[in-house]
Amino acid sequence: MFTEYAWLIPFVPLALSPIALILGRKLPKEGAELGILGAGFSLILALLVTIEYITSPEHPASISFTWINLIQFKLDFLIVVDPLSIVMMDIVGIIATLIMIYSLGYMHGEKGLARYFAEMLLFTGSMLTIVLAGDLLLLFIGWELVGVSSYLLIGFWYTRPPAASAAKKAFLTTRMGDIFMLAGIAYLYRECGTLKIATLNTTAPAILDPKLLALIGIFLFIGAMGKSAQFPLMAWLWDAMEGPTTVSAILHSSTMVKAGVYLVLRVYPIIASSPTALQFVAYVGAFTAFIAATMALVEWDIKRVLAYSTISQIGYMMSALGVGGYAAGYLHLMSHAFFKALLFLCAGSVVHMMHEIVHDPWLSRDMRYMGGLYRDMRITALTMLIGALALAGIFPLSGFWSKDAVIEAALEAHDPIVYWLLVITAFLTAFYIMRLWFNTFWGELRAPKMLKEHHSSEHEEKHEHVHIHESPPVMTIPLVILATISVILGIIMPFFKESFVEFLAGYLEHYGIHLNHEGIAEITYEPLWHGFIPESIPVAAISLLFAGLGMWVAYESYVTRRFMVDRLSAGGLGKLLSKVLESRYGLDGLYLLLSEKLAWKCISRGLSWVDTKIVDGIVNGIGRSGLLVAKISDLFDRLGIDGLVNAIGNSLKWLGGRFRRIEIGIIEIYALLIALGTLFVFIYGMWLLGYPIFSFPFG
Amino acid sequence: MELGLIIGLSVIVGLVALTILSGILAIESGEMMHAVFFLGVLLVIIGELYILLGAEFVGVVQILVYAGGVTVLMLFTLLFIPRTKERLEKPFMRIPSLITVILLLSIILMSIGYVSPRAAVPEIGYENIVEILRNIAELLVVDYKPLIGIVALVIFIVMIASAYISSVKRE
Amino acid sequence: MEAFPYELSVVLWLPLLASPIAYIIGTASRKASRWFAIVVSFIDFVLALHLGLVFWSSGATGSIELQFVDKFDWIPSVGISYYIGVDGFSMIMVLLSTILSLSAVIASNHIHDSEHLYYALFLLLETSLIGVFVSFDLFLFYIFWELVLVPMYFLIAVWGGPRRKYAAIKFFIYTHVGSVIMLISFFYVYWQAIALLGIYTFNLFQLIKAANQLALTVQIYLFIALFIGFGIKVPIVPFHTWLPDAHVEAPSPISVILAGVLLKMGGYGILRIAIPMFPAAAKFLAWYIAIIGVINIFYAGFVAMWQLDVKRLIAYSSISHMGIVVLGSVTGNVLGVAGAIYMMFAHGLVNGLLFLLAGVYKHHVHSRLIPDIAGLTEKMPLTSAFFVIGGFAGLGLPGLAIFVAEFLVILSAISTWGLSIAYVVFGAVLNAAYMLWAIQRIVFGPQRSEEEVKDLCKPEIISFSFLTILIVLLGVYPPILMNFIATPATAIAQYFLS
Amino acid sequence: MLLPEIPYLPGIYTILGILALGVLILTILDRENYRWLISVLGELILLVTLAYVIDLPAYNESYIAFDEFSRFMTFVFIISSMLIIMALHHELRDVPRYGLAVSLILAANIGMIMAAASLNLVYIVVGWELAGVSSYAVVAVRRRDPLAIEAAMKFFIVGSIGFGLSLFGISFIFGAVGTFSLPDIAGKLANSKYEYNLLYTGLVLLISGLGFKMAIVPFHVWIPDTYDGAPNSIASFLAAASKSMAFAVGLRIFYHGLYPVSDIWSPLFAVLAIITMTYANLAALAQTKMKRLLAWSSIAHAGYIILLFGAYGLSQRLIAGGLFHIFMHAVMKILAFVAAAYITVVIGSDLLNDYAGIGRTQKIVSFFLTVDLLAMAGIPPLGGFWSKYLLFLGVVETGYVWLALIAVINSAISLYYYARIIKLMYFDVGKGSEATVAGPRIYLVPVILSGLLIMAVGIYPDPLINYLLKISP
Amino acid sequence: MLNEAFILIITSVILFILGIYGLSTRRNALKMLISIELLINAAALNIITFAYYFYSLVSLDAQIFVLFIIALAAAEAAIGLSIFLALHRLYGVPDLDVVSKLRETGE
Repeated sequence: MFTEYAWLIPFVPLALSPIALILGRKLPKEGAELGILGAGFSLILALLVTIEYITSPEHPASISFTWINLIQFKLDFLIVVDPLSIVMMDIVGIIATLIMIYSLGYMHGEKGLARYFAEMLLFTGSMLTIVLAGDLLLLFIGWELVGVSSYLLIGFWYTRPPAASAAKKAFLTTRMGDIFMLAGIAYLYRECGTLKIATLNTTAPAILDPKLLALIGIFLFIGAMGKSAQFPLMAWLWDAMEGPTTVSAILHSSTMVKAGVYLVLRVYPIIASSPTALQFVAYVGAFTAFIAATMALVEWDIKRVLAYSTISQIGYMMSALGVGGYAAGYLHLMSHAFFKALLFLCAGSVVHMMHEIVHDPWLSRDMRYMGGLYRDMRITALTMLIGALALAGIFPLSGFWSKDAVIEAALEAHDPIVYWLLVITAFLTAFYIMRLWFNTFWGELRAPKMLKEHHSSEHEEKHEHVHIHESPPVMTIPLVILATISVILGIIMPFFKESFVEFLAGYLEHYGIHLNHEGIAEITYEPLWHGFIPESIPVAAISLLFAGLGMWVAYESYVTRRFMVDRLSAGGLGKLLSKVLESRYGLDGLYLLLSEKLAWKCISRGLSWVDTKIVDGIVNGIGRSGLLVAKISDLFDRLGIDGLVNAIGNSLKWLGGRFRRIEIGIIEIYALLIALGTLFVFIYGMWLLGYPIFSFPFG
Repeated sequence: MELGLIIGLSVIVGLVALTILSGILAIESGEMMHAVFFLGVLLVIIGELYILLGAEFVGVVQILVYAGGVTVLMLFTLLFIPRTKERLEKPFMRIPSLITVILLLSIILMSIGYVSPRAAVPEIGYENIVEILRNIAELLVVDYKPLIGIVALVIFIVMIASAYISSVKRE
Repeated sequence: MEAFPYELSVVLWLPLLASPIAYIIGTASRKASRWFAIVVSFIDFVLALHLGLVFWSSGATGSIELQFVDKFDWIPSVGISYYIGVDGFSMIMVLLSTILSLSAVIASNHIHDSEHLYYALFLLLETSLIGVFVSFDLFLFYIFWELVLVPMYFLIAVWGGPRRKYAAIKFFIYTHVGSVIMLISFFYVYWQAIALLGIYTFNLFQLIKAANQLALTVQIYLFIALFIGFGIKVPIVPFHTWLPDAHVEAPSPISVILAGVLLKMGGYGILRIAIPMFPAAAKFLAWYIAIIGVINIFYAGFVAMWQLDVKRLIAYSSISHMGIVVLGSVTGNVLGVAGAIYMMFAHGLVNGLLFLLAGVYKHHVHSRLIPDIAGLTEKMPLTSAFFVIGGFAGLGLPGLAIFVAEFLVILSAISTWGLSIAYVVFGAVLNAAYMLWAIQRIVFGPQRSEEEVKDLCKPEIISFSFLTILIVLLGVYPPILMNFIATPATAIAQYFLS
Repeated sequence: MLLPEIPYLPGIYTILGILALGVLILTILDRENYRWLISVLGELILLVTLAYVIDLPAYNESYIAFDEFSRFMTFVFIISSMLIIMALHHELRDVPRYGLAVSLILAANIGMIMAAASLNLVYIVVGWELAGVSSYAVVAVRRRDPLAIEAAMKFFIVGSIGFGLSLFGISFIFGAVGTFSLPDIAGKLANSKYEYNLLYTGLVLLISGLGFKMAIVPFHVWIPDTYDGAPNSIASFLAAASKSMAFAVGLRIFYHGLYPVSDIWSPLFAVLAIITMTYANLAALAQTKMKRLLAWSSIAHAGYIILLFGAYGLSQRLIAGGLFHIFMHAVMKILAFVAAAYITVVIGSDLLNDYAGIGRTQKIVSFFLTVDLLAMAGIPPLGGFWSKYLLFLGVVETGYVWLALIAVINSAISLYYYARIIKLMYFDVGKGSEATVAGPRIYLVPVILSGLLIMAVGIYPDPLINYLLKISP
Repeated sequence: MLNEAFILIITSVILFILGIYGLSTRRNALKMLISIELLINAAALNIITFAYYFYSLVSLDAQIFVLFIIALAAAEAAIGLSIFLALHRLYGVPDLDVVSKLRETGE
């Protein structure tokens, strides 16, 4: 009986958001109450709906509402409650609620909290809209709203130029994907005449020809790429770290960037029915996973490291879906959501701490200033360690199982490229995350020394006695909760995976896609290249091996300084490589080139030059050469009609001059003129009538 | 052809020649008096022509009103104003006017082409002169009576007006 | 609920009758004329709203018959009649005109020299605008169409900015030339109707009947003439250059009317007259016109990106949105036509809001150049908030009015022409780009502390919130408008099927 | 000699008789201190005549034809004269013999009515020339004003040339057909018993002669100077009444007499119309004095009106539109000239640039002048628009679409010089801004009356149009 | 072949042309008056000629017409002379080309 009210799950936060914006300032906690209320309500209702659904899956699970009604055409909103949506909405609900609470402490004392919570609510509601949307229109709406709320939240500290430009970049980049998705949607509508996802999933593969399917699938997937920061639409995510850490935690790690994955899960039958699209998904995912991981190797900004890892983990999910690992992708989404949120929140508390030392938003995120925080921030450190191990995929944490499943799927699909890319990425992941952890919590606090290096003297005694302390409980409790969740998830996952797979299988059966017990969809997937894959060795062993390797290298190089990776980048090839990595393969430069230089400096400026000089210029030019609009260009000081008249006067000067010179007021001239006129009439008439008989008078 | 026709033709030709001559003189003569005099001559000759062409009454009126009235009016006007003959010698823009006028003449002549009398020329004898006069009188008192009245009245007004306009007291 | 007799005529003529009164009492006291104008336009708005409610409640939304028809012969000897009425399309246009006139007249509290004349002209303008949308006798239509120019010309030329004279005369000449072209084709059809139907009539429907019988080539020529005539108002590139100047120079309330209603006259004409009269030609030329629309979208979008003057930027964004209208009106299916109509209404509200905001900047900061008005968010939070909302509405954010139209038009354009026009979606990115960039430069960024700037005053807050609420409402719950639009849109789309 | 006969004469004579009586009375009692009496009496006489005209039975004697057409034209003449006399009363206050002017105008009316109410060339020409002679005199009636006298001289000489030309033409036409009665001429021409060459010559000369009164380019030369020099109200008399008379005469001659040979004259008129309107509009654009501008605009309007002859064909609307436009043109010109007189009194100058700002100081007169200018430019819905519209519609109906197109373009051009005046009056600051003292009230009477007429006709022209359609053959 | 009618018509044409010529070359207002008289007389002569030679006086309207023309010409001459006098009194010269205050001003 809750399912009928499933539409309230997104609606309540959305409705609360403007209220929070308007009334928030009045409330004691500046709108935090509303935020927690909204998120909590959604969470509770979502849980209730989930329970109801699991207990009685036959329950009618879709609510529809006619949004646009033109007699022959109707566009409906559709809210569906199905395995996909319930899992996702629970995840979103939990994390949203936790982060709302966390924000109480983290954002304490910030200006414009009401705005913050309103935007958070907006985000929560629109994310839940995406999750529950049963038709592409509603999904697209939620999609855009998520984009804009991410824009607003990234730009929360709007007075910081980098934040502002980051926000714009994020919105534009994601929009670049969205429009492809829009085109795909429109094309689906053109072909199938509806936007109901369930219908499309069944009909589209049946009636469309494969080329078109591939096109549409790729279009939809590009939309997903935009939201989930896949190559090449990825550059916005690391800039997005300008926003508050809470925002990074919820939007840019755990939920919003998953929207892309969620979309692929939703329209999987369409994408899966075209091998080309599947290949596209798989390779883009794997490649993204790899290069994002490489970028993380040399990054010193703690949040950005996490951002790269987010990108690369999403790459994992995408490639899993590409090679058919439907359940694996979803599992990884789930586990990653929690431990990445955890990691971000930990980073948040670290940054919160560091800010009191270095008093600089930039430096407070720089790992080169950290170190040795373990002593005084145990909770943070330990929870973050759990998160790190989970990310690295260490037994028995959640990350281990899900990542295994992903690589398993790649193995099943016999695609060596994906396989090896993912495996190597596993190694890199382990390395950079441990690098992060060691640099943060191990050794001595490097901040004073570093500050001394590039600050003047009076700064230094200001930093004499820095008192490092743990964050307030309101911030640590969510950490603990999340940590426990990822641990428990890790422990129960092997047992609960089976049922989960069946759960999804039941859902996919409607669309004629069969999931085997491993959760791998039986689809036609041809790898581009058949190479060597160690079939015999179990995936778990390989991934564990590589992960352990990565952790060992990190340990050797950052704890016992026996083997310094950094020294590699001292010179020669390593230096070049690190340069490349630090410049993120020049992606930012590319974006700058495309947006700033090409679109703005060239096209826009060129066209506006054309507009003022040529389009307008032609008109005025014609004018100057005697049309009615003549002389417009120099009418700045005179009212038009004057200028116009003069213009006509000038443009017909020779004529008008003659006209008026005739009228010199002397009667003789008038008489002569009259004679001439009569003459003219005679001759014209004769010419006209073919007249006269030019007979000589005395003929 | 027979004699009468030749005589009539020669008479006509003579009169016409005189007409044109006096017309040219009236236009061209530098002395104003002469011009008016030649105008009078021209009007009289035209009156003669009218009489020849069977319009005796008109001819008489022409000679009386025109050659009598108008010419005299002009002469009196001339007496009012001091002589100014110096600038009369050099006409205003002779050459262009000449060209235009000759063009106009030729074009009119062209467009007229050659005409010859259509009907038989009526014999003008005593009795049909009387006839014509009676008809004219009848027309005037029957059909054109309002016209006469109106014309008389309006001309009367106009005369008063012209008197008023021309008679500015010297001050 | 019942409409009392001649209510539509009252709505139409009330402002005209009020305008001399406003002038006269304005000579006595300036404030009085302002309040009088506000009251009159409010009454007009209420009446129009009442009509709309009657229209809705009486279920007239379902029929293509004209409602509230006032019809009697005016000059039967040449077939001119006073024939006004509304269907859903006209109804919402009348509502739009009254709404925007009300907000504009409320927000013109910065006009101080010879107010009485200003308000008299303003009311005259309101009547002529409404008249364009309700008259179904082409001659009446033309009279109102021309009548719009006169007060608009003076409003720009007298109360405008530094280059007002240039702008005014440019506006006048462009639109005048356009309407002359339009008139010529009207008359051609009129004479054809004399020949074909044997009656002297300017009745739109009769003329449509006559025009449909014309040969295809003739239809095409006439359609092009009409399209140019209306397109100059729309405006279509390259006949658009009057618009930025006019907008920039006009006082803000007048730019609101310009952008909100005047531009709609073009689209209205295309949908109401050009297409029904020459459906064959419309079908024949649909693709090229669609291309023109796309060019509008992109060209204006790119040019807008370069502008430094907020008003210019908004003006170009209007051109770009009008491109969407043009595109949607020829897609030949209901979605597109409905989207175009919806866009007209939504764009009217949104750009009205934006222009009012530009006016606020002009009057509080004494500049409209983006660098000068940047970094005032702390000082003018409300202004900035409204600007952000307006900007998002402008870039077609779901939940705000314009999105619905954009979505429908893109949907129908792609479902009509497929991939060959799919690139139109990039227009959305373009809009987002210049809007966001403007927002970033104006609202975001380091704050200025030195000079004192005051935020919105009461009347402004009222009218802005009014518009904002409407924008959100229309974005969230389209049926409000769609009920009106559906039937006429279907009827118009039918012409492409025949 | 005329008085005792009045009762026994049929209608047209009676009208003329009444007028003549009035003329005599006015001429006789002409003293400085009778000004008001004279004006009122003049108005009364015209009023009586008007009343008489309205219920005069149509009447056709051998030389007189008083039909609906002449009724309408008489109506136009008398209305214009009545309006003008109101203005004249004040404008000629410096003329000692004021009654003379009034009686001259009445006399001119006699001539015009006669010309409009006959089907015989003799009557027509004589009436025309009577009107001409009286208008020469009335222009010169302000005898101490050098400009007026110069204007009169030019008017006189050029007008006489015109008279001579048309007489010469008529003589040729007579030579061609041998009769002066228009129906007979039509009959002769219809069964082609005529001398083609003579007819053609006569026709051309006649057109040139009529061109003077109709103000067709290139026979318009006297118009700007005369209007400029003459007192405003008299200029408006020339523009309104005597020009209407010329068109009436033209309609009579060409539509009742010479229509069988329309293939000769209508192309001539067509080209003359084009030349006239284009030339006049272009020349008017560059004018600096109000009266000259009005003169040029009246030439331009003559250009529109002679589309009547230029686009000859079987179209009721053509003739109706022509008559309508003749009427509206008369009214509009009177308004414009009288308003100009008022403003000239107020600001003491006739230069357009001195009109700047008059709109704010002299509200009434500038409002009506604005209405009038818009009407002349043909802005709907004003009287001037409907007449133009009907006229052009008729032109199109007779198949001369290109002609109508040129006319439309011309009136589009004309809009600009009219709008220029409006803009000067309302949106510039200049001499007019200081002219706060009210001018002579009596000028406002004709201004307001004709302004209301224009607006009324504009709002509801249907009865008039129907009437004109009824009376046009 | 040459005949009276033709001669007379040509005569009147020549008179007419003379009138035009005089008008367009002569400064003196009186000369202009004279030329106008020439014009009118040419027309009258023409009418009489036609009436006599072409229509053999069947209708006498022609002669009546000429009578009226004469009367009108006289009136016209009178008014013209009076205007001339007024002009001469105001300007002191009989010549019209110096009297050109009324003209298109400006360029």
